[in-house]
Amino acid sequence: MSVSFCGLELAHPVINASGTFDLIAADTAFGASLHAEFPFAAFVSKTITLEPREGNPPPRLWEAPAGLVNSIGLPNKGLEGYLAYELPVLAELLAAAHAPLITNVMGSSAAEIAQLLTACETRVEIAAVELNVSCPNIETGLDIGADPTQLEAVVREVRPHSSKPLIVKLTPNTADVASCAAAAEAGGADAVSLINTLRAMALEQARDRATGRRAWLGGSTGGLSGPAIRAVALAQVAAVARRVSIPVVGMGGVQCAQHARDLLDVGATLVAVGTESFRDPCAGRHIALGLHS
Amino acid sequence: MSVSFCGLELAHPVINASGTFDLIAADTAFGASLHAEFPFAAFVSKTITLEPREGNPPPRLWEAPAGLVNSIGLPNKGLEGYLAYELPVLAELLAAAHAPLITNVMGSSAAEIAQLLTACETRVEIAAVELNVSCPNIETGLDIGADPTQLEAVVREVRPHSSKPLIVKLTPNTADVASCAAAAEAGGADAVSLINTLRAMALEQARDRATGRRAWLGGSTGGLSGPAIRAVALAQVAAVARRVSIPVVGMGGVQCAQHARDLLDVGATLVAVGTESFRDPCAGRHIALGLHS
Amino acid sequence: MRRKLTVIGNRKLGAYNVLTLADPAGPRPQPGQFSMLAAVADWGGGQDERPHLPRAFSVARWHDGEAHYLLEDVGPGTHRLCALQVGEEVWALGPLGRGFALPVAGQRAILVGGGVGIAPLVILQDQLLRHDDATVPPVVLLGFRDRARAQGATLLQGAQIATDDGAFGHRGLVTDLLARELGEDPQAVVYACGPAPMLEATRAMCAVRGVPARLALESGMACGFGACFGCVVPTRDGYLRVCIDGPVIDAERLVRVDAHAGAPE
Amino acid sequence: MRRKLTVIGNRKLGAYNVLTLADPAGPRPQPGQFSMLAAVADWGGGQDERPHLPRAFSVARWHDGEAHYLLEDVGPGTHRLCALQVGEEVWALGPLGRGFALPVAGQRAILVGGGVGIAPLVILQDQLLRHDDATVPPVVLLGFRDRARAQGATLLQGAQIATDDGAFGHRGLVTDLLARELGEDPQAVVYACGPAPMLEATRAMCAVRGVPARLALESGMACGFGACFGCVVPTRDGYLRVCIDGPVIDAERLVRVDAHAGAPE
Ligand SMILES: Cc1cc2nc3c(=O)[nH]c(=O)nc-3n(C[C@H](O)[C@H](O)[C@H](O)COP(=O)(O)OP(=O)(O)OC[C@H]3O[C@@H](n4cnc5c(N)ncnc54)[C@H](O)[C@@H]3O)c2cc1C
Ligand SMILES: Cc1cc2nc3c(=O)[nH]c(=O)nc-3n(C[C@H](O)[C@H](O)[C@H](O)COP(=O)(O)OP(=O)(O)OC[C@H]3O[C@@H](n4cnc5c(N)ncnc54)[C@H](O)[C@@H]3O)c2cc1C
Ligand SMILES: Cc1cc2nc3c(=O)[nH]c(=O)nc-3n(C[C@H](O)[C@H](O)[C@H](O)COP(=O)(O)O)c2cc1C
Ligand SMILES: Cc1cc2nc3c(=O)[nH]c(=O)nc-3n(C[C@H](O)[C@H](O)[C@H](O)COP(=O)(O)O)c2cc1C
Ligand code: FES
Ligand code: FES
Repeated sequence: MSVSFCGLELAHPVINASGTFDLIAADTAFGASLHAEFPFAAFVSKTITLEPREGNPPPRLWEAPAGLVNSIGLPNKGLEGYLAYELPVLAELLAAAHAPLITNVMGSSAAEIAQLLTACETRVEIAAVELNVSCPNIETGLDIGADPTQLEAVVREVRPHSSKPLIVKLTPNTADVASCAAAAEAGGADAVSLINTLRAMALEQARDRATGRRAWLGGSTGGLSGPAIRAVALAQVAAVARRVSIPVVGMGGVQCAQHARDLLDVGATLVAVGTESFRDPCAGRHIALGLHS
Repeated sequence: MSVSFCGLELAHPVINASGTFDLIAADTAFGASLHAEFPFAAFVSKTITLEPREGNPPPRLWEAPAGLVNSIGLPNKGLEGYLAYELPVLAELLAAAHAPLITNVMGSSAAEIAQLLTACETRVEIAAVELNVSCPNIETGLDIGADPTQLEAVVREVRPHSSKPLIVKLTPNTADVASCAAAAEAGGADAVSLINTLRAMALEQARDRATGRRAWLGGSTGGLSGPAIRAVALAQVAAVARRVSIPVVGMGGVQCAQHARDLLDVGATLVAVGTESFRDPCAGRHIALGLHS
Repeated sequence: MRRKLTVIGNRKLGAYNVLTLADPAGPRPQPGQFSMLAAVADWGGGQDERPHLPRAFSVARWHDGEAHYLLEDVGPGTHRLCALQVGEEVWALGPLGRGFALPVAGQRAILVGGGVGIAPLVILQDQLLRHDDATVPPVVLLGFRDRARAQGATLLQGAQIATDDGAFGHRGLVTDLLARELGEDPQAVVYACGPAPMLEATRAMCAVRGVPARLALESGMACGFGACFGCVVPTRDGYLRVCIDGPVIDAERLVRVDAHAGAPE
Repeated sequence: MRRKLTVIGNRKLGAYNVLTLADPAGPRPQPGQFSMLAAVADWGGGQDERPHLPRAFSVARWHDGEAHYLLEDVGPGTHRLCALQVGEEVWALGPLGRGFALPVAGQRAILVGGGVGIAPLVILQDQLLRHDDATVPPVVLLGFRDRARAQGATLLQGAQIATDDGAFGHRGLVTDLLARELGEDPQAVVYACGPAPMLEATRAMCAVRGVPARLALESGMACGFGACFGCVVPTRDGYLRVCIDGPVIDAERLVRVDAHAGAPE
């Protein structure tokens, strides 16, 4: 069951999807029982940006048919805060679990991303970096990851700033995700991960005389995750795995070992669990055990 | 409740989604009771192509969480067969229902589309034409509708060949559907409709020693529809309605009047019902009545 | 159109369930016709958030406004329907599709059923026995995987039975029994419903002997009334929709029975 | 971690349900803590194919391995939970979050509850009455929309009640009663849970009088353990996650109670 991924030796192929598991909070909530059945073979941080972000105003969640629309807005302490306060704690928690740390970063320009990678470079606690070029719930303006040419240029420009494995997390909100994956590979990515959430929205139920009906989510639009997107994820992961020769991290609606098996069978090397962890914090572990048997 | 759309006066804003209701078959199956409670204010044909198409080999259906993945492959008698055999029957059935006919066509080039429009031009039974530039379940190669520049050029080129209202049915499998809608408008479209199905796939459950696990669908990939895509549809329809000034036909996972109301409230003029008609052939009628009250 | 019906019975019959719905207003079905059924409550939310679409079931029996269905729990849809309690409600659309053309006077009908595929043969036998000029009593040949499933045979009269494991009746395939019957009377007409391999064997056997066979096919369906084009099977004249061109189809229209065109195995 | 618990009771109490789960292995919750609950079977497939995620509920009572919850049916999740039969199973994660800090010796506790928001006050009163040095008995003020909801008050002892329609007790708002109590004893400490407007009125009232108030907030949650960042409320020091930084929060940390941070109205 153990698997090697970009030079990392992992106990099994199941990790968390970025932004869907706060290890420090989970440790507070569950303590020893979390470590007794640690769910992931590697841990991916939430997206870290150069500057601190408060995130979007509430409401941030909308439950959709067999899924969830979120408009969290990437709240984080910012690069400095992350390195100073979170990284040491994460590293300590993960050492116990023998799970390497993958830090997920996002920047709105190559220069910004280069800064983020450079900062990560100096920290041994960080085993790999995941570059989020696909965040649908920030004010629009095309995602960097939505256009292959733009994506390849950015990856090529930032690549030299990191000697660590670089995973490019693609956006699913694009015409041809396989071309985007190929562009990331050409730019120098060591792996790609997908799918991120599908751009989605919801309306408040009540109709206000003055304003009519406003968007339910404080961030107006959000991203759809969970079982609802599983068949879309499988198609995108299959298309990407056929196209690139670097390893692929597949995710999207994975709830059980069978769903993980599907992604592995179409070519994924690792599988990430997101929304299902909200229903069961130990979902990752149960899935890994299920794959085992 | 009556609404005017591209010069057509409709009894209510609910129509069918192309390819999800075969009026001739429904008439055979239900006869009088269908006409007693006719579900749609206008009827959209399935996609018609220049040449006849057999469609994809079975299996063609995969039930997904709160949705359906289909890989039908646009079977149709071809332009000649449609005009000769289906159109007269449709026209007669629709006359009784006082519902105008919208013929949905698809071509792989501007020339082909022009031919289709020209043929429709001569037939008074056809009140409007819907141009499908967004069919995900034909062998890939970017959809015409996925790239704004390409789309605008095609629409501009074919526009002169039709004096009937021209509705461009956009593809949701694109980075920026609003720009595609704006391109269609710039090219001369009288309206846009969305969303079509999201590219998706499924695997057969059994693992074959020789072949491993193959795609479940005969067409390999398919398109996801139904409640699972409703929140994605709402986001895309809202983005498009904000961008263009031509009317918008909204669809995607509509099951009840509330879902239709959501689409109308973000700017749609008409709402189309697809997958829900499979669960209840009269869904369109119940939704229209629900909007009424 | 779609009717909301009340469950008035749902009894276990070996490995199967017999679901009975009160359907006073429903039209009388022809043998071989089917309905699309869905529970009104809790349809969805099962394994993988399914079922979402209604499911197709042959009418197994019909008298004075009561419709009987024979169900096998093979997945989330049938699982939910098998769990229905008396008094719960079901959405029903039907009867749908083309049923069996009856034998001409004097012609002997051989009914060949496999597993839960025996359902449409029950109502067909009912009709043939009711039929005045059915001078020749139909022959009934049924095949099952095991003893629990063989219980289904109690729904028909005078059935000869085969089981894979020999737990009941002939050890082997129902088509072994069919071969014998056809040998005795090549003038018969065959009515068959069951798993794809059984239907294909029946088709081939009848083809060589020039015996007409009417096969009740199955296929994954979304709508049941010709709307989705999802239920097609390949035939000599291209793809046909099982729901409106079938489910009963003359065997000679098929080159072979598609692997997906049979009842659950 | 998530535990599979058996329903041992689910009785109607006016407009509410009292759901009792056998939880022998579960840790003893602090008053104000909550659990994420989901039915093991048929969780999903309700209105709009929901619920999908578990739902948060305050522990209303806990003794010898039995956990009690007070539920109001306001949507698909609570609807399913209110329909649970004895013997059915529930996934439970918890106890979660930060509960109420107890009053210091001699300090008088005023419990202010609105609607189903009275739930955490039940277990709080249980604890205060058990507490040896609780020389000063807590004051209990409860507000409800109508008589059916006012039934919830029977879960607490010596409650003063207000109803919007005056059907029961004081006609008007529970905060009218609070104003009176605070007038009598500005040295009290207030514990409140209920709809956002009630919590905001309570916060404002206590702020002007300099009375400490501990508010049990609510918010739409996906996870309940800090994973999703979906349950935030604005505070003086930015957004806080209700599930791990709360649900109980000192009123002075809030400029005002967010419109989405209260119990169902
Ligand atoms: C005309 C007709 C008459 C029928 N009559 C009867 C009858 O009388 N009694 C009876 O018991 N059955 C009958 N059937 C079969 C019955 O409709 C199916 O067994 C039923 O639809 C299964 O639904 P399910 O959810 O229980 O199982 P499913 O999970 O749908 O599994 C059933 C089969 O569908 C495939 N499948 C698995 N997962 C999926 C998926 N996600 N999407 C699509 N396909 C999938 C597999 O091949 C599986 O074996 C009939 C079918 C037809 C077409
Ligand atoms: C810490 C805490 C403790 C709680 N304690 C209790 C308790 O003891 N007893 C109790 O009855 N309740 C309690 N609640 C509230 C309870 O969790 C909610 O009422 C429940 O989650 C509602 O779920 P539902 O599916 O029944 O209703 P929903 O349909 O979720 O509706 C509930 C509210 O959510 C919003 N909403 C509507 N649709 C959606 C959607 N699709 N996605 C997101 N939001 C939507 C609306 O504002 C609606 O009023 C508590 C909540 C928290 C956070
Ligand atoms: C609440 C929430 C927060 C998320 N935050 C992030 C994030 O910070 N960075 C990121 O790259 N993806 C983020 N995602 C996307 C997930 O990592 C994942 O790509 C997506 O949810 C699909 O997987 P799932 O269906 O298993 O949830 C988030 C998803 C959710 C639901
Ligand atoms: C079985 C099936 C067949 C379809 N065929 C067509 C088609 O021929 N032409 C077309 O433009 N869209 C076709 N569609 C897409 C629908 O018109 C509609 O855009 C989509 O299903 C979303 O709506 P819904 O969620 O209400 O089904 C088809 C969809 C389904 C499910
Ligand atoms: S089931 Fe839809 S066409 Fe046959
Ligand atoms: S509910 Fe997920 S962080 Fe609070």
